[in-house]
Amino acid sequence: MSAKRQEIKTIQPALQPVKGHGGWVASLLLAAVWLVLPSIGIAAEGTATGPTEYRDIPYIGSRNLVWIVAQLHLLLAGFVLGVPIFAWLCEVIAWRGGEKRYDKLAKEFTKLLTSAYATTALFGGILLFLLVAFYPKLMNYLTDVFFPSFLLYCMLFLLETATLYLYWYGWDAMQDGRKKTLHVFLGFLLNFFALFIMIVPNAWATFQSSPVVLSEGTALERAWAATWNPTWWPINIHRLIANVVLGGYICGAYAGVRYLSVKSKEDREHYDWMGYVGNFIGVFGLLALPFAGYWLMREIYQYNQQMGITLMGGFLSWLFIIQAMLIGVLFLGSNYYFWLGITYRIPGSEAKYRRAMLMMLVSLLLCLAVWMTPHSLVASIEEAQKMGGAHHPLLGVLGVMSAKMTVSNLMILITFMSFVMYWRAGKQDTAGWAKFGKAVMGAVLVVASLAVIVLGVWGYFVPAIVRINYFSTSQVAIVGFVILTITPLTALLLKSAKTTTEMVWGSMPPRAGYALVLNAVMVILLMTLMGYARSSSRVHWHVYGVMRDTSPYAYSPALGSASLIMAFCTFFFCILVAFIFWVATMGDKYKTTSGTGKGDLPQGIPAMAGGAPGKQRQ
Amino acid sequence: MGALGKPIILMVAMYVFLKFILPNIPGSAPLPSSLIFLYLLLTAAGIVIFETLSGESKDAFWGPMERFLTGENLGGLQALRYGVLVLFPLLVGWQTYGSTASSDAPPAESRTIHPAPPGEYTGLSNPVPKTPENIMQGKGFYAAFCSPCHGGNFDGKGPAARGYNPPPANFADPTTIAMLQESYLFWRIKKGGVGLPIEGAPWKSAMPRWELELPDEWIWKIIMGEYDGAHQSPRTWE
Amino acid sequence: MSEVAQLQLIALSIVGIGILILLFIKAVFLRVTGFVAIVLGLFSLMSLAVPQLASLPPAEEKIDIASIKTPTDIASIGQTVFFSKGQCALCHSIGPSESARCPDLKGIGAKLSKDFLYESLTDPQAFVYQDYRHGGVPKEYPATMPAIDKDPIGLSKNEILAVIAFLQQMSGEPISVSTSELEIPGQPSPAPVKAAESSPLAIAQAH
Amino acid sequence: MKRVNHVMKRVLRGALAAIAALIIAEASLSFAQESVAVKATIVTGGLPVDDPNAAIWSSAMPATFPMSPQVHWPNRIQEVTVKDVSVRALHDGNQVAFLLEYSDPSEDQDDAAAFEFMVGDKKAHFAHGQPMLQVEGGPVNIWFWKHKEGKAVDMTAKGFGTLKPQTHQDVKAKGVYSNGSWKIVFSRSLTTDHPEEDVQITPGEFISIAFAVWDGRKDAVGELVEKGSQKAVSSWWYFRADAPPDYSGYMYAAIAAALALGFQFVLIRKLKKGQ
Repeated sequence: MSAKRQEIKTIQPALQPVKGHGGWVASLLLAAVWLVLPSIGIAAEGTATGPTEYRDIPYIGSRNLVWIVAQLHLLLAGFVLGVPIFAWLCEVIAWRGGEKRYDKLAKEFTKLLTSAYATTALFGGILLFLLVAFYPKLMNYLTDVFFPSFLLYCMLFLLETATLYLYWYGWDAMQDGRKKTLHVFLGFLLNFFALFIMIVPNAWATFQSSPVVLSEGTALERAWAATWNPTWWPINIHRLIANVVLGGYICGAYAGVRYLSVKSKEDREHYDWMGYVGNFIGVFGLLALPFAGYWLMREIYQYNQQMGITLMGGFLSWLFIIQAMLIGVLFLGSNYYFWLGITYRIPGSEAKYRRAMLMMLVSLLLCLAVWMTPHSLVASIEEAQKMGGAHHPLLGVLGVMSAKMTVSNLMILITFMSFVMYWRAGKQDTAGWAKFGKAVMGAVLVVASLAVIVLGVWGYFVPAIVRINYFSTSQVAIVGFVILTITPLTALLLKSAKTTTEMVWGSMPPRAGYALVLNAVMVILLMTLMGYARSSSRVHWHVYGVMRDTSPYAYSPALGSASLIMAFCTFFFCILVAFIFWVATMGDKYKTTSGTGKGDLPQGIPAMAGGAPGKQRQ
Repeated sequence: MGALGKPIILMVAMYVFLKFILPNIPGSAPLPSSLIFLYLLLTAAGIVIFETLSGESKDAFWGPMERFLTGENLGGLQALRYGVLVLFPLLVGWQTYGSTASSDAPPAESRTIHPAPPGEYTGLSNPVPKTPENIMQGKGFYAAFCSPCHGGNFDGKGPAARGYNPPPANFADPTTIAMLQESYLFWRIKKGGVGLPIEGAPWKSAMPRWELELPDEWIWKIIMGEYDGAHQSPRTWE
Repeated sequence: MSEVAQLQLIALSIVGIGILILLFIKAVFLRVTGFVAIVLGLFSLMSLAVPQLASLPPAEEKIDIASIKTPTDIASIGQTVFFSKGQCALCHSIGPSESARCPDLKGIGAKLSKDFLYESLTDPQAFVYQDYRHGGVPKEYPATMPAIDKDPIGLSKNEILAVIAFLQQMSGEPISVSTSELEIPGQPSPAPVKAAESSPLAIAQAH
Repeated sequence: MKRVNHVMKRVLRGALAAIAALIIAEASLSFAQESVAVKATIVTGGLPVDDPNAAIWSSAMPATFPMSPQVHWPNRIQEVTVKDVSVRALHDGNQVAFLLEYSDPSEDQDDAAAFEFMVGDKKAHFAHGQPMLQVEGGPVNIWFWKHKEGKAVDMTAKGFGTLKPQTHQDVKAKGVYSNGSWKIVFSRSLTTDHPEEDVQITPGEFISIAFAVWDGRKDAVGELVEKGSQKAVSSWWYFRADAPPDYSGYMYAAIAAALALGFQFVLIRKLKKGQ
C-alpha cells in the first residue's frame, strides 16, 4: 500500500505525462525484455501476511511487459485468424469460379499459417506465464470464474492444430473433385474452430470490463454466466471483422513490398494483383467496422455510463481524435490506391475520372475535417479566452456524436463509390436499360447522402436516446441499403458491358506499394491504440467495479508516452510478420531457381478487376 | 509553374479563410492554432494526393518543383531559388527555437468539461416527483443559489461569473446539460468543483460543494428547475 | 527538458532515421522499414501534441464509524456499497435503464418494508417476485439474484442495512434504518469477512 | 466579356481590401484582450519596494484580471466593489516586487488586498487550497495587506479555517491611495528558507497566482460589507519572473538548421543525379 502512495506522489503532476519510470525509454529496447526476463520475481512485492498479489520486474515494469506481450499476442492472433478467413475465401472463389490463381494465392497464405500459428502460441504462452507471475491475485480470481472455459480452450486448440495441419499438408493432395470439397470443408472447420478460439478468450477479457453478478452454482453455470456478459458479442463481431481487415491489409502490404522488389514482368503482375485483392478485402471489412465499433461503444455506454464517459468525454477523449486521424489516413490510403489503380491500370481513363476523383477527394477531406474536429480544443489560455472556453462557438458543434456519425457514414459511402468507379472503369454499358439503371443508382446515392446529412443535422435537436436508437441506426441502414442496391445493379450492368480498355497489371508506380504498406501500418496501429483504450477504460480496476487494481501500476499512462509503446508493438509486429513471410517463402526461391517458375500466371486478366470481386460477394 | 502555383494559392487562401474570415462570421471566434494546423494539414494531404493520382499529374506537379530545386533551366528565377534554399533551413531553425526557447505564453491547458462521474453517481434517478410545484420550487432554489453565476437566463452569464475561469456552464447550450443524465448533475452539484477528477482541473473551479449546505432533495429539485428553465431535457435511456 | 520534450525528441529521431534510410539506402526492404519508421514517429509526435492526461486511481478514503451520525450518513455509505463492493449496480438500476438485467429498483424503498428488503437480499428465492411491478406471471431476467451476505459478495449486516437506507432515500422515503441498529465495530461480525478491505464501514472505496 | 472581367477585377480588389481590413482588425483585437499572466521584467539597480509611484513601474507590462464575488464558500455576497485589478511586477534576480492597482471610490481603514500562490508541485484549489476529493492538493501561500495595519502578513493555508500567519514573515507591502484608486506594492525575495510554506520563484517558470480584494466600506448600520470570505476574488492565473537570457535555444536552432541544410543538400544532389 505504501508503495502505491509513493507511486502516486511521483506521478502527482499528472497533467504532465507519467513520470518516474525509467522503464519507459528502456521499454523501447527489445533487448531489455530478454535481458530482464530471467530476473522475474526479484522484486516480488508481497507482505509477510497473506498471499502475494503482485510481482514486478525492474526497469521495464511488469505492466509494460505484459502490455507489450499481450498486444503482440493479440496482433498475431488477429493475423492468424484473419489469414485463414482470407485464404478460405480465396479458395472458395477458385473452387467455384475456376480461377486457379485464387487457389495459388490462398495456398501462398496458408503456407504462412503454420509458422504464424506457432509464433502466436509462443507469445500466448509467454503471456500466460507473465500473467500468472505478475498478477497472481487476479489470475486466481479469473481461474475461479472461468475454469471450465480454460479446458474448452485447450480442447479447441488441439482441434484447431489438427485441422490446420490437415488443411495445409493436404492442399496438393486434395485438389480434385470430392477431395477438393473435403478440403474446402476442412478450411471451413479451421475457421469455425478459430472463431471459437477467439471468442472464448474474448469472454475473459470482456468480463474484466463488463462483469456480471455471479450467483452460486456449478462451475459451469458460473463460467457461462460470466461469459455471456454485455460486451462479449459486440467485441466478438468487432474483432472478427477487424481480423479480416487486418488479414487483407497485411496481404496487401506483403504484395506491396514484394512488388517494389521483384524484377520480372510476371512477378510484378502477380504482386500487383495480390495487392489489389488484399486492399479490396481490407476495404470491404473496413466498411462494416465502424458500425461494429459503434455498437460496441453503445453497449459500453449502456453497461456503465462512467466507462462510456471516460472513453468519449473523459481522459480518453483525445484518444478518439487520434483514432479519427488514423482511420482518416486509412480511408485516404485505401481510396488513393483505388484511384491509382484506375489511372495506371486502365490507360487513358484518367481524363474521364479525374473530376470525379477530385469531388470524392474533397468530400472525403471535408468529412475528415469534421471527424477530426474535437469538442474541446487544444488551445493556449489566450486562445481559450478568445473563444470563451475550450469550445469554439461555431465549430464546437462539429465535435459531438451526431456530426461524427454522419461523416463516418458518408466516408463509407464515398469509399464504396470509389470501388464502384474502379469496377466500372474501362467498360462500356451495352444493356438497353443502362441509362435508366445509372439514373436509379445516381438517385439512390444522392437521396441516401441527403438523408444521412438531414438525419445528422436533425440529430442535434432530438433527445440523445432518439438519436442513438433511431437516427444513427437509420443512417447505418441507409448506407447498407445503398451498398445492397448498387452492388447487384452494377454487377448486372457489367455482365453485358463491353470492355473498352483492358486492364494492365504490373504498371503501378512505387508509391502504390508504399500506400499498401501505410494502410497495413495504420490498421496495426489502430489495433494497438484500441488495446490501450480498452485497458485504460477500466481505469483502476482489474475487473470493473469488482476487483480493484492495487498495484503501483493502477494508473493509466498518458497518451504520449503510451504511443511510443504502441509504436514499438506495431514495429515489432511488422518485423515478426516479415520474418514469418521470409521463413515461409524461403523454399520458393529455391524452387523457382531450380526451374519450375511461375508458368501458369494469368495473362489476360480482363474480367478480374471488377468481375471477380463482384462474384465473390454474391 | 501553373501546376505548382495553384496549390500554393489554395493553401494561402485556406489559411486566410481560417485565420481571418471564419473568425469574423457573426457568432464565431478565432480558431486555435492547433485546429488551423489540422485543417491545413488536410488541405496539403489533399493536394499531394490529387497531384500524384496519375503519372502525368505527378510530373506536372513534381517536375517544376524538381527543376526549381535543382536549378536547371531556371533563368531569372535562380535568385528566388537561392532565397528558398537559404530560407528553408532558417525556417526550420526558427521553428526549433520557438519550440525549445522558454516562451512567454503560459502552458496550454486542456480541461475536460464533462469528465466521468464516480461510479456511485451513474445509475441514480430523480426520486422527487416531477410536479409543477416541485419544478417551481427548484427554480426558486436555482434563483437563490445558482443564478449569481449561472445566470437568471441559465446562460452562464450571472453577475458573479466574470472573474471565474473556467466560466460557469451555460445550460442553454445544447452540448451541456442536454447531453447529461440527471444523476450526472446530481454529482456535480453535490460535490462541486473540488469533487472533479484530475482531468476536470478541480483546483480552478469555483463551483461550491453544495452537499455541505443543501439537502439532497433540494438538489434534485434544482436539477428539475434547471432543465425546465433552460428548455432542455436530460439524457435518458427511454 | 520536460518529459514530453524528451519523448518528442525520441519520436523525432525515429522520423529522422526513417528519412536517412530513404535518402541513402536502396535496398527495398530497408526502405520500407524506414518508411514505417517515419509513419510511426509521426504517430507518436501527434499523440504527444494532444493534451497529456494520466488517469490516477482515486485515493482510498477511510470512513470513520464515529462520523456516522444521521441516517443520511448511513445512506451515503449504502450508495458506495451499492455501486462497488455490493455489485448491485452490475444488474440493477435505479430508474429506467436499457441495460438493466434485473428489476429496476426505483421506488422499491417505498413499496417494500425494511425487513422484506433485508430478506430479499439475504434469501432472494424466498418469495420469487421476479418482477415486482407486474402482477401475474413473473417476468424472467437473465441473471439470478445471489444471496448478498454469502460469498462471493459477502456483505456484512451493517452494509446491507446501509444499502437499504440508500434505497429508501432514493425512493424519497424517510430512512427507517437507525444508527443504533448498526453493529458496533470491533465485535466480530457474523458475516464472512475475508480481508480488511471487505468491510467498507472501516475502509470504503470512496471517491 | 470585358465587362465580366472588369466586374471580376472589382470584386477581387474589394475582397483584398476586406481581407486587409480584417487583418488589421485582428491585430488591434489581440492587443485589447484580457491578460492571462503577470510577467516580471528584470531590472538592475534596485526595486521600488516602497514606492508605488516610482517611474520604473511604467517599464513593466500591466496585466488586468477580472474579479468576482467569492461564491465558493459561505458567507457569500452577491456584489463587490472592485471589478478588475491591474498587476505589474519587476524583479532583479534577488527580489520580486508586485504593484497591485485597482479603483476604489473610498479610502477605508479596512481596505485590504491579497496575493495567493500555489506552493510546491501539487495543485491547490484557489479557495485557500481547500481539499479536493479526487486529487491530492497542496498548500497555498497568501500575502495579505490591510490599510489599517500598513504592512503585509505572510500566511499559509490548506483548506478553509487553516489560514495562519507564518512564524517567519518575509513579505513587505506598502499602499498609497490617491484619486480613487489604490496602488499597493508587495515585495519579497525570490526564494526563502521555507519551501514547504512559501512560494519559491524560479525565473522562467510559470507559477499559479490569484488575487483578492476587500473594500472596507460600511453599510448603513456600520457593519463592514466585505469581510472575511465576503470579498472579491479571481481565478488562478499565471505569474512568471523573466529568466536571464538563455542561449541554448539558439544552439538547438542552429543544429536543426544545419540538419535541414544537410537534408536539402543531399536531396538536391539526389535529384540532380536523377534518382
